[in-house]
Amino acid sequence: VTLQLHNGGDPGTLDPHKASGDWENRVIGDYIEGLLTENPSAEAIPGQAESWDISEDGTVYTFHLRDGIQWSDGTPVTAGDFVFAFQRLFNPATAADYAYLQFPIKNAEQINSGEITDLNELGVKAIDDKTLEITLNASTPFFLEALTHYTAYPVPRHLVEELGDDWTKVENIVGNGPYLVKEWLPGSYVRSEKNPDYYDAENVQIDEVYYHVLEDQAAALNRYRAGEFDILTDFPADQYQWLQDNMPGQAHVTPFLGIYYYVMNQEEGQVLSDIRIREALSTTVVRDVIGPDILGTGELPAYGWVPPGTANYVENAYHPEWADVPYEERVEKAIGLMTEAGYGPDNPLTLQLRYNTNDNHQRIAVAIAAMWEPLGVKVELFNAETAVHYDALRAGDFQVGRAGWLLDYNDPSNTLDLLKTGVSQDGTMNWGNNYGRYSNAEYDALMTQASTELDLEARGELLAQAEKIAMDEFAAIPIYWYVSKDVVSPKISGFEENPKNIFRTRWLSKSE
Amino acid sequence: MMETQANLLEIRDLKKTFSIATGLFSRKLTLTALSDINFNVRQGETLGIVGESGCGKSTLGRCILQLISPDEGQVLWLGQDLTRVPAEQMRKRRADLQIIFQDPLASLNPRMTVGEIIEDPLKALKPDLKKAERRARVVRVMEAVGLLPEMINRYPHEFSGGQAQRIGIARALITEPKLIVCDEPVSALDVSIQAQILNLLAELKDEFGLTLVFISHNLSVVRHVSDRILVLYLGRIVELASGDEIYEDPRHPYTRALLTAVPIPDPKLARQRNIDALKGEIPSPINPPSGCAFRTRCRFAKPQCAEIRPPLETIEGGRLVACIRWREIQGERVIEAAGTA
Amino acid sequence: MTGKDQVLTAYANKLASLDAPKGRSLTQDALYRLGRNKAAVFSIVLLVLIVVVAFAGPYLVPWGYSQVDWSNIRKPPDFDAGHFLGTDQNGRDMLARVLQGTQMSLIVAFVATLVSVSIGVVYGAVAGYFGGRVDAIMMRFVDIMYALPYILFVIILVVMFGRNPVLLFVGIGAIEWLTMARIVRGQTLSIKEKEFVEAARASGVKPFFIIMRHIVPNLTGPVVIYATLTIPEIIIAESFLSYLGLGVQEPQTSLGTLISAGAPVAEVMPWLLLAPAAVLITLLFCLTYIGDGLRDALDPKDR
Amino acid sequence: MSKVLEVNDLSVTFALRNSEVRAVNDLSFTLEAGETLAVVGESGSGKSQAFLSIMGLLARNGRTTGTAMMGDINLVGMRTSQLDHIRGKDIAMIFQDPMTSLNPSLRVKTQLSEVLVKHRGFDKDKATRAAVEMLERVGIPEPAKRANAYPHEMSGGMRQRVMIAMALLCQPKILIADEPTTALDVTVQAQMLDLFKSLTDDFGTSLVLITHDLGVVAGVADRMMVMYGGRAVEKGNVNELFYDPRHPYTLGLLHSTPHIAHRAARLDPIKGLPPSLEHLPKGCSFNPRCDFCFDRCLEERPPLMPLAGGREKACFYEGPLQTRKVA
Amino acid sequence: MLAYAFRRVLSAIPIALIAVTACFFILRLAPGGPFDGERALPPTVLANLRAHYNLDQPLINQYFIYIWRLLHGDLGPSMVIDGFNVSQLIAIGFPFTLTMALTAFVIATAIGMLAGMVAAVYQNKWPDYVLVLAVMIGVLIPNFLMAALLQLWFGVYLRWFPAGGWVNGSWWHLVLPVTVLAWPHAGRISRLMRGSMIEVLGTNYVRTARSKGLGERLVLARHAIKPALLPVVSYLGPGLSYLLTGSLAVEQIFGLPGIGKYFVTAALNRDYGVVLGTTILYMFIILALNLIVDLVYAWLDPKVRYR
Ligand SMILES: Nc1ncnc2c1ncn2[C@@H]1O[C@H](COP(=O)(O)OP(=O)(O)OP(=O)(O)O)[C@@H](O)[C@H]1O
Ligand SMILES: Nc1ncnc2c1ncn2[C@@H]1O[C@H](COP(=O)(O)OP(=O)(O)OP(=O)(O)O)[C@@H](O)[C@H]1O
Ligand SMILES: [Mg+2]
Ligand SMILES: [Mg+2]
Repeated sequence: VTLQLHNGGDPGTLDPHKASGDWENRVIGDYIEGLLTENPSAEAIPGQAESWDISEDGTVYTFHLRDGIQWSDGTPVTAGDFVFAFQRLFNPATAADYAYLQFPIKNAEQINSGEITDLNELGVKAIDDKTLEITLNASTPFFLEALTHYTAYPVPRHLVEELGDDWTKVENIVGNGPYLVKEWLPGSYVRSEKNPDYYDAENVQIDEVYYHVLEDQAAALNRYRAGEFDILTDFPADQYQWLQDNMPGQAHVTPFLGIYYYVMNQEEGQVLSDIRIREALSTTVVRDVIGPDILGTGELPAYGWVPPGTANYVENAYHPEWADVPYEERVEKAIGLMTEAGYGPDNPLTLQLRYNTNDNHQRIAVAIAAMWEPLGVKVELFNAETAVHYDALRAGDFQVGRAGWLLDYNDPSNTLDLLKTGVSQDGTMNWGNNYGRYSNAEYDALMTQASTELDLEARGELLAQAEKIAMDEFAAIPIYWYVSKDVVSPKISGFEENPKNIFRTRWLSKSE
Repeated sequence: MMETQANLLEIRDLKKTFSIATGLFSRKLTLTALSDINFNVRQGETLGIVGESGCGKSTLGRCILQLISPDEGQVLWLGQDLTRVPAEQMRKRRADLQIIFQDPLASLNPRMTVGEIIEDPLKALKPDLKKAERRARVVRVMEAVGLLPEMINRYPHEFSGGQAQRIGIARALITEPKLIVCDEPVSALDVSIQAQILNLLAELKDEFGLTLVFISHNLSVVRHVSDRILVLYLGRIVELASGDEIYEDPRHPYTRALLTAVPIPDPKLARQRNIDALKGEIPSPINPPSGCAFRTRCRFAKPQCAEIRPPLETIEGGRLVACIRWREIQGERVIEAAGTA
Repeated sequence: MTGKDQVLTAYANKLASLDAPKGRSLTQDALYRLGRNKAAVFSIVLLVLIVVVAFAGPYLVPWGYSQVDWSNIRKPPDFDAGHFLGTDQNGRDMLARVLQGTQMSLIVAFVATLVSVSIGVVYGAVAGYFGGRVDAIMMRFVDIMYALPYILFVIILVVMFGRNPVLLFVGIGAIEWLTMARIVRGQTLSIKEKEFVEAARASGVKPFFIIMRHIVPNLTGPVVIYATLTIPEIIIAESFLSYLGLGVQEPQTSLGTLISAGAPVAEVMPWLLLAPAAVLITLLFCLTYIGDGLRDALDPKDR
Repeated sequence: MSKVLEVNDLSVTFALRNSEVRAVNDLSFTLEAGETLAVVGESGSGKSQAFLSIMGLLARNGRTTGTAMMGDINLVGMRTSQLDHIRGKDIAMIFQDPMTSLNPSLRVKTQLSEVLVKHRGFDKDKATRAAVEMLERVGIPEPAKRANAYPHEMSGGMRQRVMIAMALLCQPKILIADEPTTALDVTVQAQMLDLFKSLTDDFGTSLVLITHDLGVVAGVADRMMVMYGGRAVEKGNVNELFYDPRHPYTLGLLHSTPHIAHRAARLDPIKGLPPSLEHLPKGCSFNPRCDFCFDRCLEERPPLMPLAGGREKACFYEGPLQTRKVA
Repeated sequence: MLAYAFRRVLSAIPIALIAVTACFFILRLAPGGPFDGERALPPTVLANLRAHYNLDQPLINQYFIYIWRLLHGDLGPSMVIDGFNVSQLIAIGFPFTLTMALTAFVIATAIGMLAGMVAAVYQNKWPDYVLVLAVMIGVLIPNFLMAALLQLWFGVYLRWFPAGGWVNGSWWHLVLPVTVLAWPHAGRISRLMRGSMIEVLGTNYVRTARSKGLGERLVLARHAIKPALLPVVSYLGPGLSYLLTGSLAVEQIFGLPGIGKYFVTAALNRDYGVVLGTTILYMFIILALNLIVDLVYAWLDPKVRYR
């Protein structure tokens, strides 16, 4: 049975340490399995590790590997492979994009930045072939979850040592997951076949998977309709209604851990460093209209900073009072604020709104510009291609800019970190992903405190306090929570909607 | 008749070869179109050039005008070597030096009206003239060559061969040049217009001292207009003498052959006459025969003609001839022999 | 023989009164002949109509092109609400947007075509006419320009000069002249060997005027035709440049942009594609037939 | 002798911007097998266009009326596909302007041999050999090499001979030669005329010789037609026309011919300008330039009137023309 | 001619170097780099990446490193598609794009010439108008739209052809993409052909050919085509290169493994290695094409001579 999976763009690499996105994840996650792996609803379950023990203080994890696990060339998978893999991940020479996801591991950050050059100081040790011990800097509640990420995958040490980076070439590649990569035609597809030596092979239904490359969503939907694809991992929002009408039940729109927002440049001297203006702008964005009407897929309006459903967080998410105030009143108040700030009909505020070119971004920008019009704000829309756009955001060369964030792991700190004050480096501030340069000492203190808090609930409270501080100061304009959009053919069973939008092929089956 | 005037034009050791390719990448053949050409043209005279088709007359005309650059040799205009004159200066010179092309239609820009074509040299060379003045001149010169002014806005393809030829003549005349190289200027004209044009040229010559290099196959016309006549054969000068001398007393066998072949506009005489058309192998400029190029068809050829190339000798009366047997050939009046007068 | 004299003078007078010396240029002639080509005349009328509607229409339609109708988002044509061509995903009136887009595309197409044709013709004719080394250097430059991804130029233009409508024309003109230059250069190589060019040289015409008066007019066929082929490319290029951030900025739009936005929803919201596509195709067909007519009209052998 | 071509009331009009030009007007003549008809006349009088129209080769703005019967088929208005069985095979034409009439991008041999391939079914090699042979017969040196040349590599005279060779290849029944020897020197010209003569004598080809060279006419033509302003003004056999012209224009022509034997100071052209075809004078179109013009000529156009001996002329003047002795 | 061709071939290398140099620096002038994605990388990671690709060195050193490698036949790595280096990407994508483009090129050129010829013969009569209509559709409809429409119509509704994808050796999968590519090309060719053909049909030498009774078809095929091809041939060089790069939309919509998209997307992603690699490749193709075109030109018009 062959699964035709629409994967999006070209995977950049098959090397788990160099991968940087969903497109790679789908392929790599099928051919390599980490200590833990995902179940159909993307929760962490035992993978190569059969079981594990966690020390009292939550800093030492001891994993016990399964019996009989092996690389597809027959070499057994050992704890040594994992140690080697982690060392390789942090080794600066590897230049792994996402190494930082595993920075909770002891000395990881130092090794990665070159502070420590001895890789053996990393907090990952093989006790014996079957036992692996990982030491963390501090207790990290989401660490097990983080281990399902491809950065934590093992690599075949024997092969990497022999071939270096070439080990992922299709002719060399070996894996320990349910599938093996057989063919890669850049621009067209990657093809994998079932791995007969996989420990759970008997329950794997699909014999062959094509991960098709097709960035054009409309074209992908066409091919789906032509019966060429079984699963689409994205579809044009405009077609949602049509899909519901014509192919009921096949389109799956699920909340997804991510936030779509506008950053406002709050650097000294910028207009938007004035909180009144920020408030006026943020409160007059009618979020309810964006998802259902402008986009058409019904994304939920966002008022806070942590996506609903994020693990390790408080029950009731942040919800500001003004969100329930009728729009007209909000506008009235906003106008008042603008007047206070010195802007009015005779002195209109002109703002440049930057977004990277994309139909949806454009529509939202247009809509929001129209929403701000009553405030006497003149919006000049400025689109640019992705590289230029982010270059400008990073350089602080903007007033209002579009941004978005998908959570790397299911924990509130992943988004809240975005608003931490930048760190000074060699005299220049490095603001990282905090494009708006929001800075609040109290917020930073709360974040630091939370990072050492062992009690998950208390930690959640701390983080929620931080969120409230930032949102009350209008650190940014959250707009909506992302959703994942899949289309799944009725022939496919085993697909489960989940907030990470990860569905491994091994759980799927297809009726011809 | 021939006043000793200054030399307007001197040609020195001119040589021109073409390479012709038989395929895109194949070896080239060299064709010698002209070699060892030396002659002068005096102010106010008309030099006729005759010769077999393909012997290099048009090429010579083009070389004089610097439309193609000769391989060797000089073209001296009032002592100045035109082959070395910078392009812009040469361009200005062209007010004095004009040419009438052999192929009338091909030399007319299909997208210009006749008026524009004729006016073109004026625009280029007499930029001071006002537009109306230019137009007036165009009309005048059109009338002079027998073109109706009402045709001024027509395009070349709407003309007959003879009309096209007159457009070419008008274009050459309009800048009032000092020298015109006429390459078959009247071949496509009916005799009446031809007479009109020839008269016009004669008038210009008399009044303004216009100098002509007159290339033609029509020996009657050449005779009529020329002071001196140059006979070319296969890219070389074989004879150069005054018109009367050539016609009355040709010294080169080729010249003789030419003259005997002149058609006579009289049906009875024409039919009585027995033209001894040239026989024998026609030589090619790609592989010219050794020695005298004409020997293959020459009635007078002797074995040694194949060995030495006869030099261009100056003989009595200052005329030039390139034949080792010129002495034996004198005295026969070819045209009389043809039964004229 | 009094009668004869009379006739003679009359005839002479008649000739004189013909007023022939008045110039009749290729252009005048061409216009006259263009007027007799039915397809071309029809196209001209239609084109004028489109132009007039595009520029005057916005004053007559109920909605502005950037005005959002919050209660009518992505709605098919609805006469009651005044959205005769429906609305887009932002609730903006398509009719107003199509009109505005047509306006924009017309301007862009006109100016950029002019730029690219002028550069291309002059460049190509100069390279072809002078030949030899000049040709080699000029044409290799064109080759290099072809090979370099022009997106880069565009990006740098945006960065260096910011957002400037003039840049759009420069940007488009700068890419679209290359092929024109090649075609013109090729034709020139062949035309310059013709005898009438030799004749022009013999007449003492300056090289520049030989190119402009003798060579360029004989290029009109391919040039006019290629120019009409360039226009659709320019209109599409414009939408791509807008994508890169140069060119037309939202909420303003252009036909190319409207079409690229409409293409993916052709099935679910056909009104977003149909209107701009219909206008564009009509426009371009008009230009094609006008181009054909012009080509024929500029060919003196054709009547 | 039998008629091979009979032309009746042939007219050719060209559409101009907002007028019409009548280049040929009610032209009628016949052509017998094996005879040579010389057509002379003023430049621009419609000689070329008359025959182009018979061949169906007018420019796009031209229109033909009248008939041209070749046997019992009318060439005028015939479908191109049918004409193509006749053109090139039975009736061939040598064009006036050899440079523009030869295809600049094809080798001479290709242009020559294709006629044979088409009409005689020769294979390519054989046709090429025949073409080279024909080039030799028209006096092109090294014909085998020259056959490979492109037209622009040849001199004016050579191109003209290529045109001649092309027309002769199929030994047509009718050969229309439009100024075939203008670019040829006299020796080659004589050779060409011999060639024509052998064709008419040996194969019964009828030759139409359009030329301005009265010497050539005198040498080869049997009959002669003089044209002026789009019409035939005089027809007859060569001797009669040369020694006893009846139309003032014919006379004028004979007078303006330069003569090789003596060099006159000035030639004696017909006075005045040739007429405009768009504005032909009323009455006889030659009247403004005619010395013998009288009132009737101004009002009425003289038709072609038969004279004794099968001659025809279009002139009302019956008195003696002050003739000049030719030669 | 041989010498001329030889000189042109030799000059290709320095010209390609100039192009690469220009491209190299222009590329670096553009803001943003290969690692500027949606999210900022931590400084350490970024530093590692930059070191990995030598981007931390002074620009001029990077340039010399690149040229040095280039001279050794190494086009360097791709910074975005890590799984392949540039040479491999080209080796996989180029043959495909070339096959597709050449197929489209040959078909479209033939059809275009034929259509242009027919239109010229029936100038301003109904076959002319119909052909103009048919052929101009391809030019007027932007290729992304054409691709989408054909995909929808023939792939989804009628299911005559696959809606996309590539199976090695299956020409069935190429029908739609090739159509999308070929149509506009055929359109342009036919327009140019029609124009020049009309001009040629009015010349005296065509009249001569007709006088020989060759039959209209032979007149066209032998006498008119060659001179009429001149402007068409000038367009063929650029035309083929449009097909090669213009395959972007086609490759993206049909999901084909070609290289066309790299010409555009690599520049957008600032994938320096790929941009430079494709530029070199493209440069050589263009130089070769234009040399061929120039030689063909000399064959079509023997008067044209190059120095
Ligand atoms: N395409 C055309 N459009 C308009 N007028 C034309 C066209 N072709 C020829 N003419 C006119 O028709 C007349 C007859 O031309 P034709 O070529 O038959 O003259 P001809 O007798 O052959 O003259 P020549 O001896 O100079 O060749 C001329 O006055 C010419 O101007
Ligand atoms: N561009 C060229 N390429 C090759 N050969 C040429 C070229 N031009 C002329 N020739 C050759 O040079 C020789 C002389 O040619 P030219 O045109 O000067 O002859 P001509 O004397 O004018 O002859 P005609 O009286 O026939 O016009 C001929 O053999 C011709 O084939
Ligand atoms: Mg000549
Ligand atoms: Mg004629």
